[in-house]
Amino acid sequence: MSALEEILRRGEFVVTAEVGPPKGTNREVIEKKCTGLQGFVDAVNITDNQTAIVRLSSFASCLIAKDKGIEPVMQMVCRDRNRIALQSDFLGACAWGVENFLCLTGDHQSMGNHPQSKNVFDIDSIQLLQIFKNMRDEKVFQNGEPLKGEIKAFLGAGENPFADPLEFRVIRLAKKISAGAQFIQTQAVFDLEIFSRFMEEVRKMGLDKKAFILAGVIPVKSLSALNYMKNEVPGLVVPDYLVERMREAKDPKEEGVKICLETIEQLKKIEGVRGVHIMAISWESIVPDIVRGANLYPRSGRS
Amino acid sequence: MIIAERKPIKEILSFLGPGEKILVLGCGTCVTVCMSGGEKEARELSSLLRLKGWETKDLTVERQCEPEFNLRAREEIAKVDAIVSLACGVGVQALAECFPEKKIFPGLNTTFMGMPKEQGLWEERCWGCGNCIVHLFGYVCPVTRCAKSLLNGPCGGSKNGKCEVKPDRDCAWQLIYDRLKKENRLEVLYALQPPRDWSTSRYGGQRKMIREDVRL
Amino acid sequence: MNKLLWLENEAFSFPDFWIEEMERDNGWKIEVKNWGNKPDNFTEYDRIFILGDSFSFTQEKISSLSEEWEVNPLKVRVFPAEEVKIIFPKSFLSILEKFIIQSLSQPLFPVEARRVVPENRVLVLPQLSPALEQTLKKRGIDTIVPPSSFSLQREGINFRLYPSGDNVGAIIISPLEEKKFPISFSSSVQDTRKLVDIEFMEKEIEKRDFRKETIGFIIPKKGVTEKEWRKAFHLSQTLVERDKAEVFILVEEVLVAGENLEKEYRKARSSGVIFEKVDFSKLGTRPTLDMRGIEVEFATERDKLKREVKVDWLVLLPERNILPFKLAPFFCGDKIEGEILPLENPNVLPFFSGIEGIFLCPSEKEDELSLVIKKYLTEGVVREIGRGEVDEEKCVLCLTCLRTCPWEAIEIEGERKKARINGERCHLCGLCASFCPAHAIEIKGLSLENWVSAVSLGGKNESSSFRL
Amino acid sequence: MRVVALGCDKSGYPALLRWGEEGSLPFDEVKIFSLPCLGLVTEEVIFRILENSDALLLAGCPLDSCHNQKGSQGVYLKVKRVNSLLQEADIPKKVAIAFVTSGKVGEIEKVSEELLGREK
Repeated sequence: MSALEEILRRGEFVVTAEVGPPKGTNREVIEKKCTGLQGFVDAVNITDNQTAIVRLSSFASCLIAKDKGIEPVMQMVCRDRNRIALQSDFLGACAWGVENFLCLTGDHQSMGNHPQSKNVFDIDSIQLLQIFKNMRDEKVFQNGEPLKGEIKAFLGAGENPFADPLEFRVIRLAKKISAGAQFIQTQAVFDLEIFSRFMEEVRKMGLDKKAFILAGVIPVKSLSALNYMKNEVPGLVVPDYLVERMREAKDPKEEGVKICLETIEQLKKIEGVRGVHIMAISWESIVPDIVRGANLYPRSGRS
Repeated sequence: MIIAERKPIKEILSFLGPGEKILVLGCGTCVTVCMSGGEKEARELSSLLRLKGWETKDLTVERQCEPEFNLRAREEIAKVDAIVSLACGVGVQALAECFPEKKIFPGLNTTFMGMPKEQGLWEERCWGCGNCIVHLFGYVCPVTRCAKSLLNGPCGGSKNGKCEVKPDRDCAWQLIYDRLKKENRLEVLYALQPPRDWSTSRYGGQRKMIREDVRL
Repeated sequence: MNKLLWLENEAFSFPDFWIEEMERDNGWKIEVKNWGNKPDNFTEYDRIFILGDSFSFTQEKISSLSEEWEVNPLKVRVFPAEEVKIIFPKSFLSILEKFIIQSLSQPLFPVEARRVVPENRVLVLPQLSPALEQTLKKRGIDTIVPPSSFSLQREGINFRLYPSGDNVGAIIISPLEEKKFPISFSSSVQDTRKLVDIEFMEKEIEKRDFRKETIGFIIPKKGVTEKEWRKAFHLSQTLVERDKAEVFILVEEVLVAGENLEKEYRKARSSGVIFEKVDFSKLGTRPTLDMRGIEVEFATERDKLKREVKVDWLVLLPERNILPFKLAPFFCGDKIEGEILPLENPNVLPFFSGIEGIFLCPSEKEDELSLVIKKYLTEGVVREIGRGEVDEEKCVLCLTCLRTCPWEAIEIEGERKKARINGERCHLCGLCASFCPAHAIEIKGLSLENWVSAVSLGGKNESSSFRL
Repeated sequence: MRVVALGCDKSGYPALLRWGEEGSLPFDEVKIFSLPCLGLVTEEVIFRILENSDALLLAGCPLDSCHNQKGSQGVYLKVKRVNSLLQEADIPKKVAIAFVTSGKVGEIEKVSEELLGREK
């Protein structure tokens, strides 16, 4: 059982953090980020060419994280690899002892830095979950042929409670869970109202019992950053009063952290939320403060 | 219907050698209907080329994707040095197969299979994946109309019913959801769609249909 | 030998030797008449030339003359004699000759100018208001009560009603209207309770004196009826004259079209009512501190200066918007009919909806409307049957013509479905022809080839001017 | 500069003639024609006319008050398209459209200036 799974099963409020690999080969970047997070988070979640911008591969970065003794969560998106490549990378990662996988569909390449490229989307995230689940439990590839060897994999999926059609979101979550998702990482929560309504639905369907739900949070550095998320990032809902708060704030960074901490406090209260996933995009250094501030430090870790 | 749009004039001009006799050959079917390669456009282009100093003729055949029709233009084609074909990619190739020794240039970019929504607006509807499943999705094809061809629901980028990739396009999944909700058949969306067999699409290599029963 | 008729007018006539010269050179037989002594029979001429200012002879005019004279309208030509004489006196004769040659060289097609008169019966949708019913009856126009379920199809100039099969000459749509105020007010402004409508004012003014108070009116442009304007003029005047109140009326535009409405407007003004043209989008309001009145801020059109006035009362007239009416559910025609809204186009019939024979009836306009319709139903229109032709060989049924025709003159007919032009509706605008991607539509006498040949006529440095 | 001018017989043609009347035409040669409605003009007509003239001047009803509702709109779109095609193909010829009410020549003067200006 992966450390992340174990801690979740123990019923502790989990903290994970996002780590974006560099646009280059120097592993120090990841190492630094990881050591910085050492002891503050239960796992780091390593992005797979997020927003379709080419970066050091998630697979390799996960191995580097492991070297540093940090539990990695390997993100896998369906944009760049077909079922052949995805299955083979999955096997490879398992062989190297990576135990947590986050299956995502992936941003469209037109959002990234190679918009001219041809996408794959051979399968979608839900199908990917199903394939990995079958590989782990049934020991078969997608085509039904048997595979050899042990697979220890804790499978996760993303979900965005804020995108349209809202009513469909919970249904989609249910599909992901029945497809094999054991933990769920949500899009960053700013609008707690929508989120609580979402969680209500989730509880109604008993999904919170079937999977561990980690709520995403983003500490924002500045007003412009917040506005960017409000206006530019699809599927992110930022209430106006937060924008106001940021505008008013004397020290926006401080305010950003404050907002983030308040959000976490609220999230802790929501039944069914089993942890937070901190996405401090290119601001990983702030994560320790947040974990401390949220009284989530120290982490007990694997027993 | 096949939708195509005219190549930039500059590009077309770059194909043509000075002093060449040019035939602008229109196609009387799909590209006429989508107003990019019919007789009107053919006449238009040839008069534009004349203004540019070329000696041109124009002609429009029923369908350039049929050798029989192309061969009817034999005489006219014999008289010219080069042809600008205002047909879809299929037409251009069919024409080239009929006239192996001629210089033939595509005047259009074939864009998609779609339908006219209103005067002057065409939208893509089919992708030719070779295995139709629209009935499962409220008659909105997710393979074509979802930027990521998602079969199990919308991605996280759908906002106000629009697609994050092309904000002026509807999110296919919004449409699917609305339609099924109206028919209140939402439960069909609960089913997990297994990975698709893409071998019927062009990923299975060049496609070909043989009907033994109709081959005499 | 070509027999030509020239119709001169008093403003212009030819010297005889010109005519003789031309007859000699070209072997024509030219008969000169003027509008006073028109020939009784026009059919014997190969061409009929109208010499006169061309802009009094539009296509429509020629159509109706041809109908009157029972000749093929393609034979009737207008030579803008005055203009040519003024513009190019020297080359007049050669231009004229060229014009005639050009006209004679153009092929004649069997075209008939025919007066088409719609059925003297109308259908009113969604339902018939008493006011409308009355005025229609007064003008002797039959109305059909729409059956519970029915569908419509164009039938020549008429519309055919299914299942009954009756024809109606016109359809009147009395659309729903929504009242809304041109500007929005904060709740605090509304709390002053000094925001009132004109009916309230009317009542109040009976009861009490507005001595020395300030009253503002806000009157939008759209859909304010004559009656309401009258009311506003009258009230404001009384307020000023009787109560010595200060009244100003903020408008986008003052409506004075209407029976001595202008006079009443002037009277109101001279009595001391202040009228200000303002941009409503820049109009701001907030309550006064004591909440007893409203501060109105506006910039006048004259001097863009911002001004602020404290009013004790603010009288609002709502803007009346006609809500679009969906015809699609009723139409089983070829064309998907969109939403119907009034056209603001001075050059089409008033109340015209954009579809020939369909009129919109705003409230309180019933009488005017019924006049227009009466005229349309009795006089009908003259149309040149056979001008527009679709080459069925070429037509690919792309429906471009159907979608572009402004007059609903295209019909998709026949076993193998082809586009046809309904001559009774066609106005010869040529939009269909100019958009047809298959080049399948020709407006007879106006085809491309005539064009280009005509343009290339007349050599360098010599301008010519004539109708094709 | 040799110019062909087309006007619809409702608005454009009368205006063109007035414009001619007032003499002092800014072009070496102008040929004026009338037709029932500008809606009839196609891109091809324009090109063919430009084959033996330097510029084409169209005059028709204002966009929102065309006697045929959409006639002026239709030709306006075509003119825009043709000009962009001419530019793309860098052919130094021009089409311009003046929206006039019968007898008013101001617009035409403006547009002909445009034509000349572009010509320089």
